[in-house]
Amino acid sequence: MDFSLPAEVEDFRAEVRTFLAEHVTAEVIERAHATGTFHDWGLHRKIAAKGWLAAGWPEEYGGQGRSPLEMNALSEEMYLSGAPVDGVGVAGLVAHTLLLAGTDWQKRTIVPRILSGDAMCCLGYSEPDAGSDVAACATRAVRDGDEWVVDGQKMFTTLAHEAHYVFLLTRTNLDVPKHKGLTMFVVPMDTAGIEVTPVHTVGGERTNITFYTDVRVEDRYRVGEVDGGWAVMMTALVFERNSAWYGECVRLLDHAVAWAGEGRDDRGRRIIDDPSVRERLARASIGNEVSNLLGWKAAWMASEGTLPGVEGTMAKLFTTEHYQRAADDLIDLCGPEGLRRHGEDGAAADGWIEAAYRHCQVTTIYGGTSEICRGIIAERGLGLPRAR
Amino acid sequence: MDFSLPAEVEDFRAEVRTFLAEHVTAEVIERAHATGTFHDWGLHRKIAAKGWLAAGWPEEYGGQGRSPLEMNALSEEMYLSGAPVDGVGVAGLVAHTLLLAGTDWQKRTIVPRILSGDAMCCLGYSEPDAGSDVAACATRAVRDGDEWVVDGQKMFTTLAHEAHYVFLLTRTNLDVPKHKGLTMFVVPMDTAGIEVTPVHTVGGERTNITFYTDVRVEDRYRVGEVDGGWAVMMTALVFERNSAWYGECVRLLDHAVAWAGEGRDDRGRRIIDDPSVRERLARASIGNEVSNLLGWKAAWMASEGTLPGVEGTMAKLFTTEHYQRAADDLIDLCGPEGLRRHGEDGAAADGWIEAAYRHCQVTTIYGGTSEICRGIIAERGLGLPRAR
Amino acid sequence: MDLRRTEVQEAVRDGVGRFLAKASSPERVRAAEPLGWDRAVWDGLAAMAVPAMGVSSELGGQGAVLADLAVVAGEAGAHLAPAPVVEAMVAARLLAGHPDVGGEWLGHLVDGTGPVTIALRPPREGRLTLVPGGAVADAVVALDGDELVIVAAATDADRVAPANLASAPLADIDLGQGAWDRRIVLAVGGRANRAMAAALDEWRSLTAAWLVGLARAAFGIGVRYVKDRHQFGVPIGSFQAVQHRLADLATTLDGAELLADKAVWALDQGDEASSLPAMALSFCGETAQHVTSAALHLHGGYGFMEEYDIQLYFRRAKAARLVLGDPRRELRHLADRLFGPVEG
Amino acid sequence: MDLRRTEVQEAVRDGVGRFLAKASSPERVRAAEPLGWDRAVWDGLAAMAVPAMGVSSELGGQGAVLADLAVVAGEAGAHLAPAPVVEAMVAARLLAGHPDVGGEWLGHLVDGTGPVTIALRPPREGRLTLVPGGAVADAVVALDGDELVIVAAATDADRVAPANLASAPLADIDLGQGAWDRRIVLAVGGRANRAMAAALDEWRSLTAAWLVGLARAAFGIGVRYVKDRHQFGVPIGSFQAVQHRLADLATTLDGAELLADKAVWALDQGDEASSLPAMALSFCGETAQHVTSAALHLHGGYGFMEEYDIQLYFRRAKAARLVLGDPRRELRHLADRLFGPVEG
Repeated sequence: MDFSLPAEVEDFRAEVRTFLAEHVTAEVIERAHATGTFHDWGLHRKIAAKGWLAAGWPEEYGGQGRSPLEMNALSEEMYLSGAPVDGVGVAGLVAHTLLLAGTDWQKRTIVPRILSGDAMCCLGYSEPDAGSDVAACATRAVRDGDEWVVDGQKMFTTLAHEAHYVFLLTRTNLDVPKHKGLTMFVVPMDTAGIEVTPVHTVGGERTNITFYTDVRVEDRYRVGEVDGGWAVMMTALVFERNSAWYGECVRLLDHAVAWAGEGRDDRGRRIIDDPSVRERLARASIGNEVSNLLGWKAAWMASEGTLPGVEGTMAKLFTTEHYQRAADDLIDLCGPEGLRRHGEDGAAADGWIEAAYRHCQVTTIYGGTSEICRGIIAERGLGLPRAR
Repeated sequence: MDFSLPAEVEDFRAEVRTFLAEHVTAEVIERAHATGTFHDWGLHRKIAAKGWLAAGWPEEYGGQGRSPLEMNALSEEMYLSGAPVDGVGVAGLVAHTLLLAGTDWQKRTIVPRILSGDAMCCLGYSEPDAGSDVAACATRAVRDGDEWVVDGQKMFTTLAHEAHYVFLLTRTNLDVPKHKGLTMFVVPMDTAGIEVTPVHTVGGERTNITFYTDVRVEDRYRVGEVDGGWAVMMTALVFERNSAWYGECVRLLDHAVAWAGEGRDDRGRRIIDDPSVRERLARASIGNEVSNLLGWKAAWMASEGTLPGVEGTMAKLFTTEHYQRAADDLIDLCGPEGLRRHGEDGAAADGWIEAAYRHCQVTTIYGGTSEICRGIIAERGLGLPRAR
Repeated sequence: MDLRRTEVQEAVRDGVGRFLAKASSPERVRAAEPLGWDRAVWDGLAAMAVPAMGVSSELGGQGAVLADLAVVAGEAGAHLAPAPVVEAMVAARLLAGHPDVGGEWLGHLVDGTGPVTIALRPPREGRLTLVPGGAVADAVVALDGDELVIVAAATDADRVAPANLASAPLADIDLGQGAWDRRIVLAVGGRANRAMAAALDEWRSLTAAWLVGLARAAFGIGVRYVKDRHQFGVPIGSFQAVQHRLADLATTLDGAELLADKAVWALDQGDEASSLPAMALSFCGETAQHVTSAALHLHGGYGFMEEYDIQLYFRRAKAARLVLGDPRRELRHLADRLFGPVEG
Repeated sequence: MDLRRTEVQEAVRDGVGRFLAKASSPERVRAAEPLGWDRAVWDGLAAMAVPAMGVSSELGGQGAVLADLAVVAGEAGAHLAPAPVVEAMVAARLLAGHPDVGGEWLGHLVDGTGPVTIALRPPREGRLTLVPGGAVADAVVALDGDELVIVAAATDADRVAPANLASAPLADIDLGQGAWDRRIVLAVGGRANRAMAAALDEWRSLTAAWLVGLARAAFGIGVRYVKDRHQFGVPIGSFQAVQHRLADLATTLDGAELLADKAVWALDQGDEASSLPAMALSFCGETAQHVTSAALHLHGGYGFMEEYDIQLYFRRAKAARLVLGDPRRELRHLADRLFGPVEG
């Protein structure tokens, strides 16, 4: 066994870290926090210019041919830096899916726009009545000659207000089982009939509801087969589950350790010297390490040519559940000062723990709820009979 | 609101406590621990002589007409004393069920033998393939004139080796839904064809498997209607779910507090002065208090004429789950010395915490597993749709 | 033993509950953010004589026992009332213990002119931090050294109300400066300490009742949601994992309610050494946090939308535990009560 | 990065695993209770040169790295081998660090004559308590004041092997008395302390591997049971509450395995200051406890019958966490590593 990363991965990681140290300024982080939009055009274009949106692709398709290990290092460093990279993730996901399932025209026209950092994407999967049960999608697409007419509503289309394309799951067939009547499109956001309404969340993030009314979409924006949308979405989902939030867990703990090391209690003793504070910080450290290892295991399997479906799901489940437990424990140990928000005088860890406590709640939901993840692990990983 | 007990309940409690202080000697407790049989004939007969096996019955049926509050005080004191009263519980349960569902002959013949403390009972419900799904009972009873011929096997017939009667659930009809083909009997243990095999458990308790081979049972031993056994069992079950283990939780915590107050760490400081030891002891104290309150709430509802089906189930669920969490925490704080068994030199709290850690594991199983309890609370208490 | 509320309590619950259902609707609660203060809610409660309800009638109150105040606290929690109700009720009783010097401010509460609150911690370097209700109170009772004092603000200078997790009216207050120069000593030495200790136990018990009210309301929202929300063709409340989680929470919630009720009962019985207030605050706080967290998560993505009400409960439940301090320290306070102080 | 075991490790796993599957079957494990010792198991492992495997070939060992020893430890845990395998392997490496004075006892392990173990805590009032393997070891390495010593028993007098939760061969040993008068000083002062600290980290890491092996085996028993056991007409493994519990455990178990593997890897890399051994012991101990407890409870009443194997795992998993001390203290030890010592 060897837990050290190959030299080329460490070199790449160092390059990424240097780049991020320069470009992820306090200003960039503050702006993302203030707007709730975890996407920064300046940073995004610089990342695109480095070629990192497609870093994991074969060079023949314009990528850098980086291994799953390098890609995990890239993702880890981005989250560790605190960079607002939701947009990077979605752009990479959509572009990657188009590379695998798109038409030549899409690869020539849309993919380059995304990879250059000029165009952003958002995901149009969830609907009011289709959350975990995403196949219950009711947004209709009806063929009309060489066009499709789309009507419906999508929830949680994060970044829609910045995006140029929505990766839109629609229902095209009512006469077949629900998974078999779906079709995917990559629809330009400036198409007539698309409306974006902001949604504010307890975590401070902005997301959106998008409404689609008589939206006419040319057939060339269709991704994959008619009624083959489920397979396209599954292709994309594989990229979503990993221990990406590990970086946020590290930042959370760093804040808590720094605060506890500086603060003093009523008797002048360092907070970090309190036994139960020490126990909680130590416990959070273990959770971080385990999150990290589960993520690297999945990356390593991918680098060995195995699709880590169950392992990536485990990494996602563990990391996000740990994140919530840790935030809960660590805001507690700050006591009342943990309640102050970022920017307030005297806020423990400048309010970042309070912000994390609110933000982390959503991480067990998107990209597959913990309940969905547990079902996948039980059925696919353990071979248990289908749940009742 | 008034949490104080009426004077007559406190008086009765004091009487019980005085009685138990006299009769539950260290020797009685040691013997129960050594044999794993939580029944002591001497104590049992003394309790019977006090009339407490039927204390809750109306006086016209030979009882003392004691209220549900007095009965809860009786049960609480018995468990707090550490008395081996498994037998008291089963005897009362069977006698009470016979009072409600038995024939005149049973009430005249069997009930007095039980109430006098001369006859013990055991419960024959569980089978190898019928645990939580007790209605899956496969032990057959086939009518043959004025007799029934019983064949089958029962698991966990605790006290069978001391008992004079087994309260035996059998299948009498294969042509109806499983709940509707069951019949209950109260069978003398000396009937030919009954065999008792001891089963030893990780908690140190002895239980048994009982085998029934061509056992011929006269019809007068039948309890309730033919094919009406489910209703008889439900009548009995109501008596089973409460916070009886609260007393054991108190004993557990008392042991831990005493040990931590006496013990010293390497630097000569009292163990109980360690902050995380204090936190755990305090947390266990809260759990004890809540267990106690949930039990009293159920008793109070009964005293008001309401059947506390859901509330008794809550008391059982909370108390037993808390018991396990507390034992887990409290054996931890003893460190290595917590591993020594009762009777070994240097054992923390004379090994009683170690014994409780093993014993408490079974409490979330018998009388309805935690999973069964949660299902009852969800469906009956919260009105959630039947689980899938 | 009688676990029913009295008729008077039922009437109070009904009256306060009806008023708050309108005056402190989720829309109003949102509108009162981020400060967590709605003058109309205070005025309405004052019109019902709530602030000084727990004070004897000779002093202008209703002579209500803590168990009655707990009913009010529970309704305030259930409706997330944007006003420092618990703090004002505790302050009123504290002032009533020193009517000669505290009479003026007690009258302020009897008349319902505006809130008076208490500081849960002594000042540190002349500064009271995160005083509950401090952002909107006209005066604050605090233990300053060995003096129990009430200080009043001439202006809002030297009072900072930081944005916080709960959108609660917490404030930092600099004592001994121009703006807070009205200072009356209520008691000194042992009497001062005992009075504050008693007030803190009342605060613990009533806050526990407040948390139970909050948690019951949030639990109701969660249960209704899982009955209504369908996924995979069935109500999500039919999934066993959901059911079992809710069953455990229903159980702890019943336990929390009993514990909070018993804590106020014990204080009403005059049991000053009771460990029940600390138990109740710990357990009800933990329960409220678990309940609101589960109810939020059972909403899926909707739980995180500001537009849904459950997040209002979620944020307040956590904060109410923390405003007194790290919950682990509260456990140690309980240990002091139960097992005596640490040696040496 | 390579998370595969080496071919040599696979061979070791295969060899040790095959041997233990027979020699340490559940029946044999039961027969070895309550002492937790089976001479045939020791002899078989000794015949495979296990005890001194981690010692250089010049000193008679196989020059195996800790990662190789972890494979043996994992198999010992999986089969609950009634012999102090981890302790002997750690003792051998400790003795190999002082071959001049420790050579005789190292030879004892190289030859497989009998176990040598290490005391996890210094003596208190001349007494070593609950030494793992101490009930059956021919000698014990201990840190006695500022001396690292190895002491040997002439007879079994002054050695008490108390019955315990795990049926493990723990013993209390009175030093400096007649029976334990053979005493060799291996090192003194800073060298002694460092050697013992390093040995304890090896013990932590290998015990973590042992716990992972135990937990994997217990998890397998649990999963098989819920697939086989039917209630209400379906396998109980089809109930969502059962599935979700097992899915969480499968996840932590994977994490525990990685952590244990990384801890031995870090020590093999020479990272003496690594916090990974303490992390691994904490997390693998907790995981093994949760896994064995769940597996036991999923058996319903059968889980409590001595006749079923799962209780053997359940008891040992808990005890292995405790033999070093209260797990909370181990967390504080980890905090010392991560954040530096407590001030003052």
